[in-house]
Amino acid sequence: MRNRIWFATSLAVVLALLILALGGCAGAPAPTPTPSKPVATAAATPAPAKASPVASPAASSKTEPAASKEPYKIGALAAVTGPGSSLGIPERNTYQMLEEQVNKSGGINGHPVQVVIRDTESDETKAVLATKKLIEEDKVLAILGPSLSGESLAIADTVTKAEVPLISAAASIMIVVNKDGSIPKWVFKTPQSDALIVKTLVDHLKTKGYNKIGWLSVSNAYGDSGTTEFQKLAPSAGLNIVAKETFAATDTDMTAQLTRVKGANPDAIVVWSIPPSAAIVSKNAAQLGIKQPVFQSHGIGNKAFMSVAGPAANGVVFPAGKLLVADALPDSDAQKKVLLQYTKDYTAKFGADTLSTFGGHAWDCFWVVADALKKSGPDRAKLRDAIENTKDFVGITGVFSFSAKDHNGLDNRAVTMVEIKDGKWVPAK
Amino acid sequence: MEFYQQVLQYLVTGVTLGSIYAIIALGFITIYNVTGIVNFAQGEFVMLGALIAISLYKNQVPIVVAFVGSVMVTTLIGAALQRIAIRPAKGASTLTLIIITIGASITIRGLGLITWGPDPYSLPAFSGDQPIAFGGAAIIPQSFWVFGATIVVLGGLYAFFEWTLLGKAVRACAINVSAARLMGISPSSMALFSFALSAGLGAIGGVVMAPMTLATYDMGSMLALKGFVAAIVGGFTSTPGAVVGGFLIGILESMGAGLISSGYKDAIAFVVLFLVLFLKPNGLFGGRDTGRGGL
Amino acid sequence: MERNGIGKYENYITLGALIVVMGSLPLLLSNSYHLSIMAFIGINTMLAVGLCLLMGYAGQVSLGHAAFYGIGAYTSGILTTTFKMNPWLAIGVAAVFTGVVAYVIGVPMFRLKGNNLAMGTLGFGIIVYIIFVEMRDWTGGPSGLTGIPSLSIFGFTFDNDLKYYYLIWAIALLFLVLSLNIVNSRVGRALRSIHGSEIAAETLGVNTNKYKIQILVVAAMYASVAGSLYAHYLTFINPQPFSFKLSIEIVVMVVIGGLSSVWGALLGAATTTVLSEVLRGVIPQFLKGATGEYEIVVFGIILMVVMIFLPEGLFSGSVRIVKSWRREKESKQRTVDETAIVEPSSVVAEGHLAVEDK
Amino acid sequence: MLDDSTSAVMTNGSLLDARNLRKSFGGVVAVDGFSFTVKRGQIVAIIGPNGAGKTTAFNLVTGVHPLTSGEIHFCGQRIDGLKPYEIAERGISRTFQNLQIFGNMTVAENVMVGRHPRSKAGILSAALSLPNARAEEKRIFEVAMQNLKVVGLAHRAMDAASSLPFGSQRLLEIARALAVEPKVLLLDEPAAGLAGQETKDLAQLIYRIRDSGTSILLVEHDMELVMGVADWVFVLDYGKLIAAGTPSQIQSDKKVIAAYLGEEMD
Amino acid sequence: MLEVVGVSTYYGQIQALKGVSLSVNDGEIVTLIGANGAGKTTLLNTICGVLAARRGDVVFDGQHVTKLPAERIVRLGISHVPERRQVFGEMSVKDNLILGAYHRYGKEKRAVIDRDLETIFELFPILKQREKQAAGTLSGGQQQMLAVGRGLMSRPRLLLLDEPSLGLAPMLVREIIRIVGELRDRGTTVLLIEQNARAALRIADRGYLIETGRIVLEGTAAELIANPIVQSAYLGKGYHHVS
Repeated sequence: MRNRIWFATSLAVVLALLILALGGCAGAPAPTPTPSKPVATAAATPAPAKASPVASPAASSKTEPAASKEPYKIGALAAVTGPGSSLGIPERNTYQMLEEQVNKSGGINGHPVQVVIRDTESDETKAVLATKKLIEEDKVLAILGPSLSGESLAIADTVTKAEVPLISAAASIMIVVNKDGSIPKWVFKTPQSDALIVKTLVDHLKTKGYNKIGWLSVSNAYGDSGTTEFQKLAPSAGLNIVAKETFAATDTDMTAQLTRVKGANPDAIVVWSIPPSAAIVSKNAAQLGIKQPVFQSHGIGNKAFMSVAGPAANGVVFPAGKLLVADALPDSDAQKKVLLQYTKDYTAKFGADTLSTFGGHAWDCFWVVADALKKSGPDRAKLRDAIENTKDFVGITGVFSFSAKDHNGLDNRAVTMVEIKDGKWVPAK
Repeated sequence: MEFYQQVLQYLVTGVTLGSIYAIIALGFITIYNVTGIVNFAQGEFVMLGALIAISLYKNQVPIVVAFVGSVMVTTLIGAALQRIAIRPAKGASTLTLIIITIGASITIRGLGLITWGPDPYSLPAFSGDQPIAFGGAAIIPQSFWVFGATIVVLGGLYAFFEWTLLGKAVRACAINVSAARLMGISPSSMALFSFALSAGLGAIGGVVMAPMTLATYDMGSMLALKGFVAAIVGGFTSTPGAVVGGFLIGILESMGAGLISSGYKDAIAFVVLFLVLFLKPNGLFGGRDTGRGGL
Repeated sequence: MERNGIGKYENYITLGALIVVMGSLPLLLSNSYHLSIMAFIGINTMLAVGLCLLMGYAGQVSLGHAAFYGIGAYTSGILTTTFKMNPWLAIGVAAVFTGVVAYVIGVPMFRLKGNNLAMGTLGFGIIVYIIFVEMRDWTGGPSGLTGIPSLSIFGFTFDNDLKYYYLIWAIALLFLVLSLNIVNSRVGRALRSIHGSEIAAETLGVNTNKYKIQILVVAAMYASVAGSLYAHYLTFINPQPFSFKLSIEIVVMVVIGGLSSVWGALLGAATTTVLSEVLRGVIPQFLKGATGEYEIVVFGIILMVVMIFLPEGLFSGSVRIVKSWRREKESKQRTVDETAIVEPSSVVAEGHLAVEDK
Repeated sequence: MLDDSTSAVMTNGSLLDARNLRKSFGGVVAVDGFSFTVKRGQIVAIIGPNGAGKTTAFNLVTGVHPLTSGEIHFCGQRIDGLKPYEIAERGISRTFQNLQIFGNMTVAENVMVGRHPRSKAGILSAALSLPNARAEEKRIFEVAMQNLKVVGLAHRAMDAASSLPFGSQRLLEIARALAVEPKVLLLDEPAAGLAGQETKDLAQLIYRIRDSGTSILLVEHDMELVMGVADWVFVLDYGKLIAAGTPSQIQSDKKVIAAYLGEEMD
Repeated sequence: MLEVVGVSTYYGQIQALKGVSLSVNDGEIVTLIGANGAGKTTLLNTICGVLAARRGDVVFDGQHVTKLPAERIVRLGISHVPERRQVFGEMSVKDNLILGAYHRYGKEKRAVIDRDLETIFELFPILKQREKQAAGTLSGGQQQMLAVGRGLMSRPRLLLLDEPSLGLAPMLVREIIRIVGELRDRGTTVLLIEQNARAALRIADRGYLIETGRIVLEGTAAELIANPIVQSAYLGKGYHHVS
């Protein structure tokens, strides 16, 4: 009997140790707690949730010799692994690059910046946990990202309750407009909303005289949001959706869907997806001998699409931010300088064909916050107000002017039509 | 486009897709027959095959050499997996071994992401991109390569299992391990060999499909899922069964997407497969103890 | 009286210890990050305990358990948003509905065995996932369902992590108790007999099919409640968390914890959840700038290593180690050779005899 | 349950009446037109060389395999076509030639499973541990202990069943089958692998079970045991009945000897 | 040639062999008889390495093979024809035979093995006729011949035969037994397990009676066949008055 009790208690102790290990690892810089002194480790865990949003001097590290002042800690969430990794990795890269740049040039108001990046694994649950860790343990002033709309929606409640500004790098309009039409106080986002993008596309299609549209979209939040917006805007522009098909992001062949679309005999085909599936659709369309022009979405805004779609990419037209066609912009364009600079910096650091608009979203997230921090100082509430009051901020995605009614802050100048011609992005005519 | 042409197109697409699934299914049953393990890392072999070939090709290696090299490297990785992760787990239940393969698949996928990043890659089509018209349906040349690879692999496996001593030894081990040992056949060597062969098969599939389906570090999970289902429908022990299962799923998927609903295509395929299973609980070709094993 | 050498008393003691630990834990972990990890462990425990009953006790595999989780979450979500139903009622309705779904699919499903059953359940999971994605009018499609209300009772709103922590663990522990009761009952024996030898169970009067379906319904209802709690906790759901990937993760939790005990499910859920969070903190300290890619690689390696060295899972594995260690100690005290006690006076029937002797 | 059997027994006194049993697997006929009866209070043995179809006959009676043709009557009712658990509920239980011990349970729990058809707590009352379920559980345990006492394993009740020596596992299977309160108990090679004294004890056990009112159908290779305990012996060879009679009749039957020791070669 | 010394084998905790010792000399047929479950098959499986002895020693030609796995022992020249034949049912008759010589390929000339195959076909003409047929479709007797043939293909110096007559019609039993005799005449040493004690003892040189894991009797075939204990071991006491 004694043995049994001994066993039961040891089981409970093991459980408790596990939990404490978690506390210790997460909180203290030491990688592993000392099992023999669990209580001491737990005590090392940072103070409770209600701590002041000002980075507490005791908790911060002393790793930045360059600057004399306390670092500003900013959290960043990116879908580095999982299905969203083609978004998350350029975002992560951009955050790392900007942190370095800013600190080299003396930080913000003399404070170095520390960007704490967490992977969300493209998973909502993990995103929520990572958010809480950023808020509770890293005591960040604001959170940049996450990459995906679902993740952003999943953590919205958490940041709102904790009163931490969030600048999402995901597309869906639902992130910054609640169901009842109100605006979530603490949540902003930098990518163009699908409404904006779709509007530009619809206008383009209308100008070109394409009335019957065959629509293919990927069955995830990205494709769904595009579909919804398109269905909303198309009728008023006199566009008629003659075929509507979906495919899964992991599908390897869309011939069946295209065959159906082809059978409906549209004037033009629109594909709303990201690579690789977006590229497969273009390839399949070419293979099926589809003569109609193929339009894609801003989801193909990186070189990967071109390189994998090969010749099939040629002639594809899509709405996107100006980043991809920065070269061709008139010098009068406000964004041109910024765009070229980012292109130069990013490709210098990460390689020639690595540029993508997703990194651009991250750039915007970072600088909107950094800019606001200059004015507000390290206070979450003041920072939020400063973000909301950002006006005419020239970013990669567009020129941002946030307001209490608009937490995206972009207008249709942020979108342009781009054509792929011989492996290059050029403005579409 | 006439209706029958559409249907023909769906069929062509289905057969191409099915060929891919079939090769993966063959990889599954190769390991399963010998070891009783459902190898969840099978999709990762496909990914490795495709991406290694692409990397070689990008480094100016001729495509044929890249193909062969990739298959060889992947084969070695398969063998290493068996030696490093499966063999040390002595006395473990099959379920435990299956979880080990899940761990392997997570690990390999993560290494793939580190090595190749998240972007998709492509190989040029082996013989051009110009589609061939076939009764109103378009067939791209790469489809023939994929289909041909399936047939060659099936034929190769048949020849191997029927005509070579090693092949016969593998079969003997699959049929009756203890009797095979009495012939001097070492089950451990056969398990090693089955992992290597299976990885090689996956790699072949990966390389031939890469020009069509593109290759990403996470392409494996979906392909493995479909290949797994194809293998079960085919009875999980039968080589021709796996191929038929692959075709069946490919065609169902494509017909379902084309004729009924693209959103529900996988659901349609699964419902039909259920019906098949209820009518033939051992799978289409499952003669022997399909109920055994793994899961 | 449980089969892995830990019996009723141990169960009660462990349970008591667990209740004390879980009850007092917030004193140590008041930070809402830790509390929500614990809350997710609680939710995962509900999933894993259910699947453990099905896989570990009844010996029936399921690769589609995430579907029940999702059905619970979506039923709750839809009832409380579209129909403005009281959330508590919605959780109940969702559980019953999920139970009915489980029954309806269980009847044909358990005609399948082995790999076919694996495929059947896998297919079910995928079909349900597709329904979440495609039935946009109800589920919001891939964009998800927002505005799910938090839970509240008699004016007391579950509006922070601490409150959810207690709620979730109260329910998780309740499920543990119910499961332990089932396991140590006539029904539990029937289930275990199915796993031990289905043929013997049948000839002893156990309607194996009935119990397989019953336990599937129980596991599904556990998962449903877990899903409902998840939905009300996050106030947002989309199909992503209910995919095939989660089904596999639940299986991994159950196996890594140890199939043969309900406690193993708890341990497995805790280990996998905590491990991935701990790696997040630890890895960057060894590899500067390393993020997700390295974490999943290390996670995969740890999973393999655990399974290689503790093939029967953490729980049974540690029980075995403790026992052999204890036995060693005892045998040092006594000089009696243990084998003498069990020295069998008989010979096994030769070779491998099939039930069939044809 | 034992009492109502008396009325149900058919006029010829046979409790279990198998007529013309036939079973083929694929093309192989394992049991070929085999008929036998077990009367109340009888110990009946089926013998025959390896592969003669004895275990198949057991599997047919207990519903493990469906019949190819033939009929099985038990207490005047047809039971062929019923599920094994339904047959068990009616009062036929069995042991297995290759042991089917529930290795994942204790000795007592193994026997308690045998009480399954004689108890009724459902999953809900079990989960909630309702008083009636707890009371029933207690009774189940008591009966199980009694059955263990009958076979002499009560002292090992709390041990893991898999830790029992082989001979004890055979006894455990008998105790487990007895817990069903069968009217007919089918023993499939209960003496296989038992040592001399154990076999003698087994014979005593079989008598005791018979005396308590349970008829016994026995498949056994140990001829000493069979010839000692059986009231009536059926001999199967290649699925066919080649002889039937009292032990002494069987022992002097030329056909039986040939089937066993091999034919004289010259 | 073969020396088994005090071998004890367990299944888990269950002891199946309790210190069995026996020996087989070159050129002999030794038979091991005993009732079902006495431990005959366990002993053969222990000798050939399918099971591991917990205590005791198996020595073959002066070499300790106790700890070697089955696949290694075959290479030393012990071939085991397992109970219930265990032919590879889905493979052809010829393939089964070829696998019997699995470990010889690469070491010996192809022609030698092919010649052995012809020898087997001479010994079992029926197998030649069914060369291409799947082994599982053969009748029981033919499968048994195939199993023996497969065992011989490894060119064993010692052949372990486990109940070759199991489930066979009497005529076939005679045929099998005749062939065992012929094998010995061709120089193969045989350790034979048989339920059909009379037939086995008729061709054997010596025999052992095994009961519940112990050797209880040994002697020449003639001695054993005359011993009433042998009969009672099979058909029960009080039986030996019938002859």
